[in-house]
Amino acid sequence: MPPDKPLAAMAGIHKHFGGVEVLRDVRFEVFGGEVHVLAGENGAGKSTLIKILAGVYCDFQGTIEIDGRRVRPRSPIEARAMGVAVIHQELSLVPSMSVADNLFLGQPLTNRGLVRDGEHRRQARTLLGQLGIEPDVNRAVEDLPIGTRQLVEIAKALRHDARVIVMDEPTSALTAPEVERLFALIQCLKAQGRAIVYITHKMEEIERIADRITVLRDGLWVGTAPARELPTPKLIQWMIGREVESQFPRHQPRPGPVLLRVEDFSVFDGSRRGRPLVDRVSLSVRSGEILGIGGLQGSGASELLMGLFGGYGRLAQGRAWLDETPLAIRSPRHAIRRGIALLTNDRKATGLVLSMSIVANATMADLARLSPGGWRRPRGEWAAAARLGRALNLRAASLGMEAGELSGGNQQKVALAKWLQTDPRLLLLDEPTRGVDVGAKHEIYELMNQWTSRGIGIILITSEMPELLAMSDRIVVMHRGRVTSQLSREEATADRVLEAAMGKQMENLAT
Amino acid sequence: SSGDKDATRAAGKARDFYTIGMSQCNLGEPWRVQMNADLKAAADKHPNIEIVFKDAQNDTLKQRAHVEEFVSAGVDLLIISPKEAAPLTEPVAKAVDAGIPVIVLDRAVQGDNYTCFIGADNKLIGKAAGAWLAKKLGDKGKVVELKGLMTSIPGHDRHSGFLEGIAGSGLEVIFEADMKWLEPDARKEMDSALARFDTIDAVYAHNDPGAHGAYLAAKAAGREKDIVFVGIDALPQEGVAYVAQGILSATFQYPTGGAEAIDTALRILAGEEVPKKIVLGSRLFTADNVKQGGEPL
Amino acid sequence: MNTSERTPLRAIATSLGSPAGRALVALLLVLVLGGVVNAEGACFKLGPHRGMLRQAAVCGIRACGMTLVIITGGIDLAVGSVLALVAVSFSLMTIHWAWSAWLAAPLALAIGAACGGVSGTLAARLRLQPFIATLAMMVFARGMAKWVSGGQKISTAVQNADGTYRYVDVPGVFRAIDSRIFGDNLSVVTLIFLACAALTWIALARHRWGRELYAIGGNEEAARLSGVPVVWAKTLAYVVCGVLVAVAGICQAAQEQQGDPEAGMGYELTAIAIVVIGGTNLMGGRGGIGLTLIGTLTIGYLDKILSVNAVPEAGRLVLTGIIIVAAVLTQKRRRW
Amino acid sequence: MNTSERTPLRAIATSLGSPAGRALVALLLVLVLGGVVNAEGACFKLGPHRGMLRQAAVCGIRACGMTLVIITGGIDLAVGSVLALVAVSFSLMTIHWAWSAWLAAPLALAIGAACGGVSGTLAARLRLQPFIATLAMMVFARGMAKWVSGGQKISTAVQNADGTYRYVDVPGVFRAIDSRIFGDNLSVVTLIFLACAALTWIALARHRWGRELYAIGGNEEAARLSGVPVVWAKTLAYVVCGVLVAVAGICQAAQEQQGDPEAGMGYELTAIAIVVIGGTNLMGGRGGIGLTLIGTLTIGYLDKILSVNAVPEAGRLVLTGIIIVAAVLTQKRRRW
Ligand SMILES: Nc1ncnc2c1ncn2[C@@H]1O[C@H](COP(=O)(O)OP(=O)(O)OP(=O)(O)O)[C@@H](O)[C@H]1O
Ligand SMILES: Nc1ncnc2c1ncn2[C@@H]1O[C@H](COP(=O)(O)OP(=O)(O)OP(=O)(O)O)[C@@H](O)[C@H]1O
Ligand SMILES: [Mg+2]
Ligand SMILES: [Mg+2]
Repeated sequence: MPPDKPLAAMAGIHKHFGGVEVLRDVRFEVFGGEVHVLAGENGAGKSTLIKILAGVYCDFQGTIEIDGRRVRPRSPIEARAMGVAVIHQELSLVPSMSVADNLFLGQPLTNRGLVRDGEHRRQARTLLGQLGIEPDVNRAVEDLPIGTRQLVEIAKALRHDARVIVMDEPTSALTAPEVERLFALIQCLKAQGRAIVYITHKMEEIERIADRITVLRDGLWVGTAPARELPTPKLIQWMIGREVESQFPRHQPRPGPVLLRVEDFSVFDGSRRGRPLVDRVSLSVRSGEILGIGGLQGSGASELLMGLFGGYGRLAQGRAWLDETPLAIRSPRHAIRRGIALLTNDRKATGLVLSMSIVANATMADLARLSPGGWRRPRGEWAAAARLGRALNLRAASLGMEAGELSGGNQQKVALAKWLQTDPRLLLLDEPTRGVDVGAKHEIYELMNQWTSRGIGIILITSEMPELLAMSDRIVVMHRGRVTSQLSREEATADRVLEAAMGKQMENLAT
Repeated sequence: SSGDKDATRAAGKARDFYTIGMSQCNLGEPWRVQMNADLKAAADKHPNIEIVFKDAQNDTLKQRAHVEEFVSAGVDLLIISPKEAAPLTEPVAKAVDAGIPVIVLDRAVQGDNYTCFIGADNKLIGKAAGAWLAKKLGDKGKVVELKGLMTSIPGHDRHSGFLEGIAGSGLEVIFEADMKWLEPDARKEMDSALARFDTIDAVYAHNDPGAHGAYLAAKAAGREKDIVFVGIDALPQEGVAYVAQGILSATFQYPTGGAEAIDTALRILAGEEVPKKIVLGSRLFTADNVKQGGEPL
Repeated sequence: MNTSERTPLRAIATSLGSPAGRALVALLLVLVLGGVVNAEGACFKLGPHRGMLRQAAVCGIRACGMTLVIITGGIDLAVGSVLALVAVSFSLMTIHWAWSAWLAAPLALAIGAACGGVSGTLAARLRLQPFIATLAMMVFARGMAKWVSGGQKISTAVQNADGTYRYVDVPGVFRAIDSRIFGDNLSVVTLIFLACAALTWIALARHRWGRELYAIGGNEEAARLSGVPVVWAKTLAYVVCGVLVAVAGICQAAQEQQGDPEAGMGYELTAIAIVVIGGTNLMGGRGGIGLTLIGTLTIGYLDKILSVNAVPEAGRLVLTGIIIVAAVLTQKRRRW
Repeated sequence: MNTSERTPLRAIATSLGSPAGRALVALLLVLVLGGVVNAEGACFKLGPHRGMLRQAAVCGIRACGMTLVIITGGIDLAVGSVLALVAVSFSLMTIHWAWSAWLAAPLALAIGAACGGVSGTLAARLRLQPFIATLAMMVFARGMAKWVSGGQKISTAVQNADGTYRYVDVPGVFRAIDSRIFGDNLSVVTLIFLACAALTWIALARHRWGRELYAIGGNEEAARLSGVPVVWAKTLAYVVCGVLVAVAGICQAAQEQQGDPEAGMGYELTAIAIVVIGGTNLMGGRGGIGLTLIGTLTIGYLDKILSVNAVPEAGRLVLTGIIIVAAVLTQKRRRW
């Protein structure tokens, strides 16, 4: 049972960006020895609240108490000195620097100003060992897979021996075993009497580790309750203000003829040495069908989609047919012309041009058709974007807004809109719901249903097991670039998928 | 205060106060800074003239604009040291047509629609330098020529004049390089020449900073005593100083014509006839005559 | 500046709030400066404004080209020396070889396009950093200009085989470009500038290619994955920049009545300054020709004011530095 | 270059593979060029190498400062004109006012630091784009240099009140800096360069501040969230760059025995070229002093080879452009 005095307490927090109030009279307190989940839709203000606690934003109204003392952290360093450490949602790592340097960034161990690199490396190995990984600490972070990066980010926060540890969507890029290790660690930290603030959009995580839950909606405090008093349906209602009948509304599929057939498809890495990232994969998708691809980090699933889409140019090799006509794709341009669309797994880095308007983003992949003879028709573009916006239930003040000003879920919808505008035959979806709140997730699932009912074929990559199992009509599991298993909807269970994802070759490549 | 100005202007028309506009093409070169200084010094001796300076920063179009600005501001006389002949011919002609006498300094404009041209002859100076060097070296020797920008007329003339000057003698140019009028570049090029050739008898640089840079390079190599350094321009704080300090053996003055220009201007404003072209004489400075202020060529 | 002026300025700044509004504030600041320090009431005569427009025109043409490149997130340091190369070649063709302008002008534009094409290929296809690719082109084109011209200015004084000079007439095209129309009030170069600006504006704001440039500047990878022909669109930006610089080179040759291989030194920095003062971001993805027009006027007036008041060299440089900072500060996008 | 040479080059490139390895390949290419085109066997004499080292030294000092700034993702266009300002001020103090070097040198360094501090504040605290902030400083410092010097070179010819000149001695500190030691084989400026390089190397590679600079260049927001004092560290980079440029300015004044307000034109581009040819990335976050040393040698030798062979200006520029591209291409990190 948590002690009666909170370790950290925030009250009457108001915060505005320019003219927009994003937090209004929000209160929040966390006790030692508890995991306090902060939940809410995209853009509800969770990250903002946490950044105030972490000293990133210092112009706000309201009070913060840590250990009963009134404080006002004015910089990340000050907050850390007060015992608050944050695992940021946007990873606060420097890609070009080594793992060890990143772990000690901001507070290196020094000897008269000179950095003690040997000591850094030693301590870095220990810290990462606790999380169960042993990467080369001299390697640049950019050379690591995204999951390992997230673990490095976690280790970085743990280094400070803080009493309040804030984790803002720490598992968005982690694989199941890594999540398990993180949860074990959280239990351990909890036992030491530390307070954990945990932000996530994944319901099953909330169910597993939450002790108490605070919900924000539109910058307002909705309520705080012990986890057992807030079952998932009720939690969802608090978050989005209405009920969602079923979390995964996959309709009865009606698969048509084979849409895409791929044989012996490989993707090589840049040096063309070493193992191919995708190794002689064969698969097929029917129209109206959702083919799920399961796999852990480094399974090559993302590379497979990118390769099919032409993103790797000549590094991707193999035979493929779309509608029984051969497909020789050298670039995304060709792919789009053939009716293929790829929603990438990182909307900020590869999906959207954040500095352009919603209209510009939504029409970017289809400009050729929208601008006959090369001359653009702004009105036509606006109309197209408006139509898509309505179809996707996009929430934005104006279609002229820059995409960078939208919340994550709405950004994801703009990225989807871009591909719908091209009228694709085949949709390649790589983590379509990453970092998206339950409400928006549900909407995206409904959209997937609509598209398949129109005969579009979908390949879906997702790291969320429930989503994979519930939404896929068929599942292909990959391990280190090779297909290790094909499962029908009925055969698929979490255990079997996981087993195949870990590399256990299965006999039944039937179905 | 604008009333005052008008009064002054009215007085100017009454021929006891004159405003002279001076359009300088570039103040990046010390020689042109000196020209402006000479003009100012000469003008300061006459309380009834005021001189307004504009600097075109080596930009022909700017200089054109400056001439137009002076015309529309209604100066009494215009002095221009043009960057280029061709493009400034027309603005100068327009000024003359507007009734403003124009003195062209140093570089000419085309045609004859100006009042007076004052300048020196680079080719003659280059020739004199060549001849002097041939005599000094006894008609044989190896010469390094450090050229200014060959795009510019002075650089060109100083080069061709020099070749004329040494024609027929046994002097041989063994190394020539563009040092772009800049001292650091001159030192760099001289370094290279020194590295390549074990015998260098003389350095002829198109300006004094170039000769000075060459001297410093030779000094660093311990070979400055074996080499005769000759420069051009003879500004008091540069070439003349170097000769006085024993760095250069000789420098040939390239006169700025500042004093002459003011002199001529006063005569024009007083209604006197002036010659269409005044060629300024040059002076030679050597260790022997530098105390006496050099001797005319 | 007194308080009565500041309030409307503020009002404009707030009401417009957009990048264009902020750029206009900077222009206004400069104009107010011109009204205050105002030798012989020059500000209220027509001449200085007319002159400013003519001088700013050639800068403006270059700045339009630079805008295209900067929007892709690149930079073109070669504008000055490509201008010199084009000016020299064009003068050579029209003055020395007496070719018709109808032949010489397209060839001159082709030279500009070729230089831009090389820079663009290096930057877009071979993925060199634009700064270094165009730095190399800057040095290279300057060398070519000197080589083509033999290190001499190409003017109406043509050297004969025997070393003597003969003087030829200024070609008609030079006179035509350097003339004025509408009762001597509008220079032809100003018209050419406006035409160039209009064309680039249309390309940027109304053509697919313009949208592609913004996308590339904003997020090149996202653009590529959305089917934007990144290499091609980016290379074309450098090519068009080269062509615009060639137009500027022809205008400059016409105004100077000669081709000077030393022309255009430092023009790259002026062009960039104009684009940035207008409010286009050097990071790419934002900005436009409208802003560059405002920037052209700001820098043009600043120059003119300093020159009309005969501010000496040192003071002029010091003031220019200060005013650039002031102008950029006024139009900084507020964070919080 | 024949095939027998190419194989070992390849081997080196592959075996080293690192940025330093790639930078060395570029240097080697230039050296091979020097061995091939080699007027009177100059390549095998000591003189050119010694001369190269001396000339490259002053460039190198500036490039070290530039490296710091570029690693933070910035750029410093003001190095040339700050150098001129320092050279002029230092000459004024030591030659005209005959102050002791122990007083003048720290003051000169302080001037460099102040200029850097202003650029740094504009770029780091006020968040102007470094390009435009230092462009303004470039213009401003040049104006100050002209103002302080009255537009004239500050040399040993000192003007008296009556307009005549008297000649003073070259100050001892000038002679000391311009001298050579170790049997005339090593210039003092080369030593100063090596000392500056060593200090910046330690700061960058071993000191926590250096680590912070890399972090800022790599991901400024992440650095801020991790508690790096971003504004302060970044400003300091510009300040130290200013100090190094001041050192270069003192060296240059000593070598020229005068302070020239026109000195340093175009030095910013050379300094950037050196840093980039070494392999440091203009995007920031990567690179180092070691690479800059190699780049200094590459550019230094290139210059020297062209000069020893008395290549005419035009050819020199054309070749420099081509070789810069070749050098940068050899060391491009292979994508796919
Ligand atoms: N830098 C910013 N500039 C302007 N507005 C901002 C900024 N950061 C946040 N906001 C505003 O704050 C609101 C809350 O954002 P916040 O990042 O806290 O949401 P969140 O709850 O963390 O969402 P998510 O679940 O998607 O991470 C947003 O809707 C947005 O309007
Ligand atoms: N420049 C900006 N102006 C206005 N609002 C902004 C700006 N930048 C960010 N925001 C707001 O910040 C909020 C949070 O931004 P963020 O990038 O963290 O998205 P997010 O909703 O948290 O996405 P995700 O769930 O993927 O993390 C968004 O809702 C967006 O409205
Ligand atoms: Mg968030
Ligand atoms: Mg967020």
